[in-house]
Amino acid sequence: MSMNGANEFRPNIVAFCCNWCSYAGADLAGTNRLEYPAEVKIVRVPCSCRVNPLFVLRAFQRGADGVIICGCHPGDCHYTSGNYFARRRMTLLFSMLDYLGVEKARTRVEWVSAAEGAKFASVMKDFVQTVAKLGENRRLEDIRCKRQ
Amino acid sequence: MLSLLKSKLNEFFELVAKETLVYLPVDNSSGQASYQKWKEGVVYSSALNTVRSAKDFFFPQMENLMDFKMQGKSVEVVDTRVEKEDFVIFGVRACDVASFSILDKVFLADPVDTYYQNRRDHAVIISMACSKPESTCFCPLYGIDATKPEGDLSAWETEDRIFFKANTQKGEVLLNNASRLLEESEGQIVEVQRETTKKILEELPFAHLDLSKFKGENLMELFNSPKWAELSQSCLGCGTCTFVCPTCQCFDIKDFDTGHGVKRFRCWDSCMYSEFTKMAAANPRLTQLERFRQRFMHKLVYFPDNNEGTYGCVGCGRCLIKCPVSMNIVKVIKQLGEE
Amino acid sequence: MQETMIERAKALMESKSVVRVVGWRIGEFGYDVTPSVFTTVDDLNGNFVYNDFCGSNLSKYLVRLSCEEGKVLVFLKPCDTYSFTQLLKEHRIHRDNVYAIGIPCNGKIDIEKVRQAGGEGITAIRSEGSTVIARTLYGEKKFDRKEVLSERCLNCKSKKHVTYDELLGEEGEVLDSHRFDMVEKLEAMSSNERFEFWRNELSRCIRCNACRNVCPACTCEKCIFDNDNSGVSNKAAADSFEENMFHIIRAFHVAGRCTDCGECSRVCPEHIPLHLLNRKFIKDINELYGEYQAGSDMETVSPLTSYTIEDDDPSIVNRRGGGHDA
Amino acid sequence: MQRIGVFVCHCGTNISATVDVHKVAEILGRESSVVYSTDYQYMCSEAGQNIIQNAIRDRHLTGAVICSCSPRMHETTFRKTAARAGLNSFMVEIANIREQCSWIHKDKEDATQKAIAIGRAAIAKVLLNTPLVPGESPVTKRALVIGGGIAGIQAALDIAEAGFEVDIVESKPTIGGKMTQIDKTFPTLDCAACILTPKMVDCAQNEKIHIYSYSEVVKVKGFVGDFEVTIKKKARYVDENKCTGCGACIEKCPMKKVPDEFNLGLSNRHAIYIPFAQAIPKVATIDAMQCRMLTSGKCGICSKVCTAGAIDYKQKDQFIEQGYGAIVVATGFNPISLDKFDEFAYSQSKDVVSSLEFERLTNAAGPTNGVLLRPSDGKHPHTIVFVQCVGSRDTTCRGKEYCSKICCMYTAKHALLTREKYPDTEVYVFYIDVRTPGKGFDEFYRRAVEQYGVHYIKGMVGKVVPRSDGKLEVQASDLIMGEQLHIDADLVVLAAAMESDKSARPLATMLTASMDTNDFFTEAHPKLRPVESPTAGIFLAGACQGPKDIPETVAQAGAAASKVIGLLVKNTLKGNPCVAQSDELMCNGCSSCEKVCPYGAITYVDKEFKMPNRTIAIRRVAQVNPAVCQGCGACTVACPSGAMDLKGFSNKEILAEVDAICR
Repeated sequence: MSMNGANEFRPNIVAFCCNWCSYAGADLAGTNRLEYPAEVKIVRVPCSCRVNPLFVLRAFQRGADGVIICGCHPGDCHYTSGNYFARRRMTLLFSMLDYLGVEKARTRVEWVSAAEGAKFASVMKDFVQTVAKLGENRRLEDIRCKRQ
Repeated sequence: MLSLLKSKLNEFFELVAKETLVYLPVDNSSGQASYQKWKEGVVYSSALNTVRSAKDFFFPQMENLMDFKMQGKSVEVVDTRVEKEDFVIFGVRACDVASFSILDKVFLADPVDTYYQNRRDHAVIISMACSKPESTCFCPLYGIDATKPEGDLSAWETEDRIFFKANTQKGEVLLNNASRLLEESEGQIVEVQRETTKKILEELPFAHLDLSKFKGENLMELFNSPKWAELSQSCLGCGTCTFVCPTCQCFDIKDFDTGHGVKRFRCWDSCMYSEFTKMAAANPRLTQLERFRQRFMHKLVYFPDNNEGTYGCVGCGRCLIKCPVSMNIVKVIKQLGEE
Repeated sequence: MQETMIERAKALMESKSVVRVVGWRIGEFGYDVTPSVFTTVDDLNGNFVYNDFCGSNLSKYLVRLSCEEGKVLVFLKPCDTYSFTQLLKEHRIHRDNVYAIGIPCNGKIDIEKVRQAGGEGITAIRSEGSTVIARTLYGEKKFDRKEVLSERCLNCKSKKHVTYDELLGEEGEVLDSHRFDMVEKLEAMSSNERFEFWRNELSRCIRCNACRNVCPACTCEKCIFDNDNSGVSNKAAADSFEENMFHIIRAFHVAGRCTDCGECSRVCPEHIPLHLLNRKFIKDINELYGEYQAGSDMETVSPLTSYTIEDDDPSIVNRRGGGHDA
Repeated sequence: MQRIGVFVCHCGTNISATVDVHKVAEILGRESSVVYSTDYQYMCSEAGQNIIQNAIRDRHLTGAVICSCSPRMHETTFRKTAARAGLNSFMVEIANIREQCSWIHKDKEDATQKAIAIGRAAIAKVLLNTPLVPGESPVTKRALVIGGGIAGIQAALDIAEAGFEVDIVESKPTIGGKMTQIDKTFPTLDCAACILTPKMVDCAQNEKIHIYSYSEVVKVKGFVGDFEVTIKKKARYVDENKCTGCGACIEKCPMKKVPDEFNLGLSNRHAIYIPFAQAIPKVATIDAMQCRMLTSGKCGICSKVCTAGAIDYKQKDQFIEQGYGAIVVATGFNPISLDKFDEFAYSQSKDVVSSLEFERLTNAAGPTNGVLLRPSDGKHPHTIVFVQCVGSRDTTCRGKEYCSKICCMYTAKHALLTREKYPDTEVYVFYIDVRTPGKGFDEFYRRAVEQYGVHYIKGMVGKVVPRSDGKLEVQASDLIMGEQLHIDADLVVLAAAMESDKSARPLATMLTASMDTNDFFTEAHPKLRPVESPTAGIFLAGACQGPKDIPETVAQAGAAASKVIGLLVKNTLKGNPCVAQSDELMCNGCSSCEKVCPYGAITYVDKEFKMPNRTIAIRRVAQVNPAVCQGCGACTVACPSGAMDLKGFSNKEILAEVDAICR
């Protein structure tokens, strides 16, 4: 979609990726030259359990239109159990955002292993498309941070 | 006296709103009143008072002071002030009107707070006399006459009419502009109503508390009273009393980095908060006792001592109603005043 | 009950079993009681009160008081015992320094409801059976007690005391409450409606922090919202985002720890139904990770500090029922 | 005031082809706090590293941002570079503008803008970084090898050779693994047993090696240098120390009809058994499910005949806890189950066998003493059809998508040996491709075709129909000739795909070692660190990491061993300084962090604090053991007050990164 016309909405996506699986998966997507939209920008964290709900909210505040958290597959956490905690935390957070009327499709958790470069690329493509359809984040925005 | 049929109140707002913005107390979904902008369909609340006081109009909870635009390594300061348009506040009770002059003493004293002044200059205040005070009201204690509120225009509400009396030129102009809706009528009914209300006001439980103890000469004695410890122990350290108070005027100035510039803003602060008076070196008030004492010493001793005896309280009773633990200025006056 | 409580407190104080009593102090009008510490028998005799307005949950005061020299006596209503237990579980209260007496509760009256039902100028108030009688500046007024009971008491979850040293009155039972009905109603709305609902509610927030400061789960030495070093400190909501963020994080930080005591909603000066945020987390936890009542015992691990391998993925949120927008 | 340097790498054209590197350097150079910004062709080269070092010294940099390849690639390189110039290594941040930017985007403007955003995030982070110094922890000088096949044996021997203690944990009653079942090895055709059994004996005799046979790893705690492992020694009801392996008990055991696993069920064994003659340890094991004494309490013959008094029906599972500095995983492989491939009639006919079963049928120590006979009637087969890629390169979800690598060669071996021994037998091999890269491999395959007349047919077998006359009707297609074939075979051999052993998945969870979707262990880097798991201290050997043949397995085992030795010779290890840290002034002592810590790194102490009202209070606060903490950060989110933070990935650092990339 990066090739498309200037008038098409291009969402801003923040992807929190755990260092051991998903960040490596993203690297593999790069090594294999698997294209995905440039709207996705990655923040490296040691583990998905390092992602504080505050970070997710902050991303929305500062202008993200979608936030995705990627971690090792359940059972494969480098730290044994981190993604299990992340799974509960994010489930509850996302449910709460939904409860507040924020579109659920703006948040997502995906398990991507270090070997799944192709999955990383396809997940990102799909997420960007989904968020693009929703349009700009209006419900969890901070107007002060909008680009004038 | 000039009066308006209540059935024409909506027309009145419509007329005034043609020229300027009009704000009035409106019942919100929580069943309480708050000031809202008039628009078609908005109904004037019958509540005695709003949860938040009218001070918000002049001293809002949060306001932008200036912007810093960052371009690489250069910084440009942008003055974000705009000349405020005229606006009308309808239905301000005597206590809140009295609070404006207390705020003026702070914000209009040298150096003048131009942000505050800008809004103050452009406001037309239509006050509303009380006829059914609450048991928590104690404005008579401070010599405020709730039956004869000040403001640019004073208003009295009777069964079917609203009576007006202009106190300033701004008030006159407004009445002139609305003249086609107004009619001259006998003001006797207003006086009767005032007398009835005055009797109720006289008998309010806290109308005649003893304030004689609260003066500068007793400062040290009051400050060192052991009663603060007892009184403050239930205090949660929340800011409810300060935020619903029409006279609390403390604020903090902060910077917010938006990612493409910095917004310098000020927002209400509360002396009840643990970070209040935090300075680079340390915080001089570390315990809730000290913070609690500060609030009441300020309102009852420091402020009057610096302002010709004017207390920093107007007796609106909001803190009596809203304090989560029902600890309030009346209990403080009673406890400390009796010594 | 008030007399029995005063007698027990006096006896314990006189026998030097406790050196202070935390209870409720009589106010000016009957409804404006203040949580307070009593250190003398005289003070107890004259000022200790237990009535329909003693809604304050005293357990949070124990975080501070149980650190002080000498044992403290506390009176706990059934729902307060859950908060007490949760605080014990989190090592926030020195159990050895507390003597807890469970007291019965048949629901507390919401004075704001009385006011909204026309109770203007109240100077005294009491209940007689199912009627609440108020003396006002404008004459006597009567109210149906059920109509002016606070929301949390109408949906009382338990009359059982989970932790105590001594119990006054009869022990009650855990109740089947309808406390999640409103959450369900919201869930059934479309996301647009929910957004409107919460914007309308949360936009009234004045960030007085009463909800946080009264909350027995919010006992942080320093809250992240007060801590300039946290990167998220914030004194006033400068934008709708900050209103949302404060309340989301407040609820999230007590998720799995909130006992649903309802203090947050009781103290909100703007009558924001904050308990509906906490209850959403409780309901989700119950549905996704099994029934869990914070503070019901000392052993069960909190759902947010545990997991099972079979837990659902966060995408469950997308699949679950509830309103969508077309 | 911070002074940041930005270094943008072209990576040849890897980055510069899609990212305008000059523009990135120029724009990032304008960021506040950035005092130096440049770009260079190869930052990781010596000249590139010199640019960084000079800038650090000359411009008095307090932090450096390298816009280059993934930090997984060169973070360590650049950290060392900075350290050499006197800048703390942790004041370096990598902006990954290659793997996560230039390589995945085609539009130059987009890629450049994104590279700038990534660079800004790195600058924002480095501004908040603090110098960190790694702590040190001691190394337990003992290695654990999980799996006693040829990979585990080789690794153990090499580690022991270097003078370190090694324990082998093998789930079967004997070590040796799959290689013990194989007859000859390709392409040299040496006898598998002849080359393996001496190594097994070496293991048994080596003083440094301790074999836990019939045992499993059940719990792993700790981290590199200091693993604590619990090993379950399953009850074999025979005292290993007393048993002489004489076999008297086996002879007398009345339960004779137990399918023999070693021969893949092609023959029977007794309830008490030694898997094969050269087993190590040569100790009998009682099959508890089959033993009459253990199932019904009526028998006890073996106990009576055992002169050594080794039989112990009351033996219990034993749990042994042992500390290790390093762990080698060598759990090996298994052929996949053929249940899903019913078209080959595997379950319907005894004469359809897997390749491993075929090995047993041709092995001198096998059920037929090495004479190739049909399992159904014991007759000599005259026509044999080999089917390649059964479950390999399979996209139907019944098998595996990958190539099992060794099947082409062992099938060629089977075909060749059959033709050599039984020239009257017709041998057909159906294949998709014949893959023979390897020393002497293709020559071997050609010999099978050209010298031995094996019929290689490109095409797949569609169906095998067992006929009433005992023949197997093979329906296949010849893709080159473009015709349908019908072959009446006596024996059909299926080259079943190899898959990771079932024990590998739970083991990976225990070890926190990552796996790919096929349950093969992932290596730390596919090219540069092929024998290491991404989890420090865990090394990989053999087929647990992917299909491979014996020489590759042995090579990898040796490499893993040398990595283990390299680790064990150190007395201490430098730890990861990015560990959690608790701010005691803010800690509530609530225990939330402790409950989510997977390592037990958090403890609580009662500490005296001066309170605001000038009194002293004792508060319970969390403390992190930095040697135990691995830096996952679970505690930081569990902590409501934010007292717990993670060095190197602090709340403020991550928030700053988020802010910067959202700009």
